[in-house]
Amino acid sequence: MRRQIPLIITFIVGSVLIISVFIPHKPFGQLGENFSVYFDIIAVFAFILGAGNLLRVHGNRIYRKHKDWPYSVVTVAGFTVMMIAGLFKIGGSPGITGDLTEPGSMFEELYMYVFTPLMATMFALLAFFVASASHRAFRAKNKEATVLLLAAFVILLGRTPFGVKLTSWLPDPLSFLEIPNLASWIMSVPNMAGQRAIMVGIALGVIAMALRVILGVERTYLGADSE
Amino acid sequence: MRKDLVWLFGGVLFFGLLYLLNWGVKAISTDLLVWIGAFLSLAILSFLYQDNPFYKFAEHLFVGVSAAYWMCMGFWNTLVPNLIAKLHPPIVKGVLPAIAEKPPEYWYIIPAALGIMFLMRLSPKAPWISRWALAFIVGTTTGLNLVRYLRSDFVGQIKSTLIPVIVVENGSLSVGGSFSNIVIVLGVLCGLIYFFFSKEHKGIFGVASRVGIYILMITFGASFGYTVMARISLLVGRMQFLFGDWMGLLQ
Amino acid sequence: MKTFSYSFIFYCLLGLILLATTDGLAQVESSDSLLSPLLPPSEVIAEDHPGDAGGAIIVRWKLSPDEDKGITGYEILRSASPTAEFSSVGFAATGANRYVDANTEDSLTYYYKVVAIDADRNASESEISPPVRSSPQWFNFHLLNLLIIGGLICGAVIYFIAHAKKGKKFFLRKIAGLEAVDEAIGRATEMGRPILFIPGILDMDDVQTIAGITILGRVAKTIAQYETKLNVPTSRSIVMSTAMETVKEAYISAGRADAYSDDFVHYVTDEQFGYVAAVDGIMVREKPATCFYIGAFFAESLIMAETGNSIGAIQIAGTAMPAQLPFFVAACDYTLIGEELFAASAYLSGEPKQLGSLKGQDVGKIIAMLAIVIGALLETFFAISGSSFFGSLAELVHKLFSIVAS
Amino acid sequence: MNPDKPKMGFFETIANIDRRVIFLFVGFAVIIPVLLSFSCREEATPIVQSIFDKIESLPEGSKVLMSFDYGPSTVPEVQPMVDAFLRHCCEKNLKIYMMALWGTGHNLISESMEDIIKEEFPHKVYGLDYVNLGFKAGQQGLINVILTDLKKMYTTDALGSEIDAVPMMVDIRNLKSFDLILSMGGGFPGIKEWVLFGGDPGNIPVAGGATAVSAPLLYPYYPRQLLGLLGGIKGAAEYESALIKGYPKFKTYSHPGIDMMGPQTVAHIVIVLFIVIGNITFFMGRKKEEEEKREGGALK
Repeated sequence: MRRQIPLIITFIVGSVLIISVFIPHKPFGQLGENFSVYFDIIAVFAFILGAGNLLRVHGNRIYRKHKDWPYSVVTVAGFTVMMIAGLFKIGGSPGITGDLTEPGSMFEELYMYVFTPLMATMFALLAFFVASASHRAFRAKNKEATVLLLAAFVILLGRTPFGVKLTSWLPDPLSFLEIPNLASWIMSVPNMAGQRAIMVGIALGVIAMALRVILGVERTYLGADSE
Repeated sequence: MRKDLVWLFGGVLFFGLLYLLNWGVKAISTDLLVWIGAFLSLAILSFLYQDNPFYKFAEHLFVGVSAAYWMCMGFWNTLVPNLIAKLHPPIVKGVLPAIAEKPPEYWYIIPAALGIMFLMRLSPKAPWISRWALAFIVGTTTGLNLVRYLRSDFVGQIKSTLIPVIVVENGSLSVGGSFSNIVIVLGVLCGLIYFFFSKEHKGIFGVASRVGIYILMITFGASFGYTVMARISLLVGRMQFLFGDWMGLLQ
Repeated sequence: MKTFSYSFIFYCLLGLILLATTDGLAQVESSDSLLSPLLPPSEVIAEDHPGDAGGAIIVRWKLSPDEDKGITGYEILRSASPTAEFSSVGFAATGANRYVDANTEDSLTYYYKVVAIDADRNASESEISPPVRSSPQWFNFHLLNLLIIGGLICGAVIYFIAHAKKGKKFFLRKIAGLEAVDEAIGRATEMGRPILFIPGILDMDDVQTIAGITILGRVAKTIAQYETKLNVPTSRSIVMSTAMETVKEAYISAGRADAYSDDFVHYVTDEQFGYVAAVDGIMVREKPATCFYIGAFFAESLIMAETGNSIGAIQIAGTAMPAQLPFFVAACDYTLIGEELFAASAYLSGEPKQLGSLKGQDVGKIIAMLAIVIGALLETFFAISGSSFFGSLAELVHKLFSIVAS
Repeated sequence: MNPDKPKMGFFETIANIDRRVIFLFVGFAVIIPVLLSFSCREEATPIVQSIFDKIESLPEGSKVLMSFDYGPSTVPEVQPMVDAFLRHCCEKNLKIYMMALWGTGHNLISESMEDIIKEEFPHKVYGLDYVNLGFKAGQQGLINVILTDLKKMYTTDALGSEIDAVPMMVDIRNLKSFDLILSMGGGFPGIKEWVLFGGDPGNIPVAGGATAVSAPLLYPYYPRQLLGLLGGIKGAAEYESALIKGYPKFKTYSHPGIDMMGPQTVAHIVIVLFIVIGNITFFMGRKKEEEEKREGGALK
């Protein structure tokens, strides 16, 4: 029975939400909007599980003198400091009346000078990885890879002055072969066709997957039922 | 003493020393906060060479600080205004004076109950109750997404593909336009054929599926190539920070 | 010379017209200032906006006969009583004969007037509309086409699930990425290295994450049979909790409850790049032999896949984020593209019921392809022949696939 | 064939190059141009040049509506375009009307006014040469309304002055009173809405600047419904170049777009070269392999 109740909940909630799209009348019409509010609230409750897990993992490392335990101290310390700064809104308006991200508050300073540079640099690593990935992946190993390479190459060239110069001598009737024009054609025609096929496929995949879950055919996500 | 910690502390000391020595001497920044930002940026960049104590330090700091950041955001921006203020407005008088006057909305009990149910995982007696909340979440996600994808990705994308394969412009045939439209229509069809699961990709069907793969490869290559420059600009921004804001080498 | 005479006649005519109109204006002004030179819009009808939750009324009218004579738009006036003062609720552009007043109370009765306005701010009011009330409806007929199309696809999926239950077997093509799962797990065991599974960076309110978690369940079942360590860092608390349950269940059902540990799944941080930084750290330190990236991904996709590549791991990715697919395709050994991601859990389960749904998906593809072929052909015939017959047929197909924003 | 470990040839070495070497090259490709403030000469592509030419062709005193439809997250990409447009309009003595469809655009108008107009064109008078209409909610609905009557929505300017007390507003009736609409942004509402609800029904030329990510979605409107478009930093840099070409005095002004483009272009070329080298070595390697295979076959 314990196994059945969650399946019934999923079935009822899922089907009601599908039907509600077609029923504008209250309370059905608003169900979808309400859910995202609900979900965010549940997610905040779940933070307790997440924070607990994070502290447990790093606490264990420190306790068991794991190879990297000193770094776990950094995580726990960073977490604690940021948590205190945020929950008690330290350094902002008196008490907790101010805005969480008020300029001058400790939370905001930590965000600006610790969080932001870390985030921006991590993001910037992409510039390097894009280069190494294209060096390795864009090789004419077989027909598919050749097509991939050619498309990427035309687009890449189209965005450098060199690529633009390369074909600018072409006479007017052949101007559609100029690299920038070719690049924008690839973007707006075959690229779009491929994107569409992918999106239609995704929609069908989501529909079938959702039906399997709602009908209880797929129940892996519900986890252990031994008890 | 551990070797990696010696390196780490040595590095931090060296950086601190540089900060103190350069105080007001050259164009280099005198702002300690900028120095912290620069140190952390360099620590992350050092990962490109290999894993090292500086990266480990930055990574672990990042995890701790950012986890707490989002939790505080969740608490103050979701839990307080969307739950506590709805159930008992007067309680948020000091924080959100505008909401404190509103009447309570008791149906917010539902998400609160679901949240507590979810936390029952921690209870030794009835951890299975958390599955009810999970079932609710999964039910709504699947229900909502089924229609959402059907609407915008299935119906919407098909509609955009209902185009003439022979384009007539001002009474005469447009060769370029027709060719483009033919590529779009055939491209979408072949792409879909590639995804077919229950029919063997042989004969004509196999040919179409091959064309489908080529269309997908063009898509992937083009999207990849198009993104490259945007990714580089992120690095340019970081370098401008390091060489400009921090080292003061740029005007 | 000829041009001169033509333009002479033209300007003479223009002058005459101008004279006539200004004369008319003068007359009106002198006789009665209430009578404006504009003719008002007529036949103002207001009715409840169909297929909504109430709170909106559609006002329709017949354009003023003076539409071409400098009318710059229509103002819509509303009142709760035909005798009370009317106040403005909005404007419609020249040529518009319809306005949606989306700010009404369902309990009140309203009367509407439409005023034509020209560039000189002359106004001319219509008759007052009959009374109207807005109300909520129980069915949105604008979405009927969505219901039909959705019903067809869902029906096909359900039909084939039921069909497969009876034991009917059918052909399924191979998906390279899934064929490689067993091999990838086996390799990790041989090498004595862990397996890394990333269920994306979105929460459980995204279907891709649910797909990722179900695939994790299937993969974990296989892993449980080997002595291989599984590592699942998550970036969301709810996902962590769900993944723990799923992996635990997989180990129990594989008869290896003893091998399960709560340390397999752990929360890192909600922050996208903080999570990536940590995952990269795990990769270079633990050197997993196999990495799965299955779920919703953004810019971090390439950072992870490239780091995974540099440690020589076998990488299997799957996502329905079109923008990230190219990066996975470039940096991973196998990639489940879009639809394949959602089909994967059914494939891996091997259960006939689940596999049946894949056949249902194919029916959806046939519907899509038929619609595109028929629609494109009709459009083409219309473009060549200009015949109204094909035009209206093409219009019909278009309508079937157009969704009015509700 | 060879019992000893085969020595890596030149091509294999390059083909299996350590990715850190690539990182090094990319790093230098960005750092050196940043340090040297290297910039490439950007040639304005037709889609950008057409906006420049349009503004060039407008007579003095023409009215340009600029809509600030972006937020802080896209400032690095969009602000250079805004600055370039503002400078060009000021230089041409056009009347500038600034408004925002995005709430976040409000502050950005004030900042742009301070940084560009007041700073670089101090002789310009508020109310005569430029006006800040501020943000109004309503998205495309707002465009729809001001298409017929602008003053219905804007009864005051952003500073609170009566709208008819602002001299340059007196002869403005609706969108059709403007000679050009420039929308800067990329998200919703943005250029697309200006085209569909303003430009198309009112037959007013619309142009603008969009982030690199959203620009491809707008190409279908060019050139019929959209006069021109700046796409991302590259678009901004092209416009800045066109501006400098037309008015050399702007060379000494800040040009963030061009500054960003130098390093980007160099890095781009480095990546393209790596792809080319990767392919050449791949083919050489394969050729060698085939030859060896053939030889091996002959020996049997």
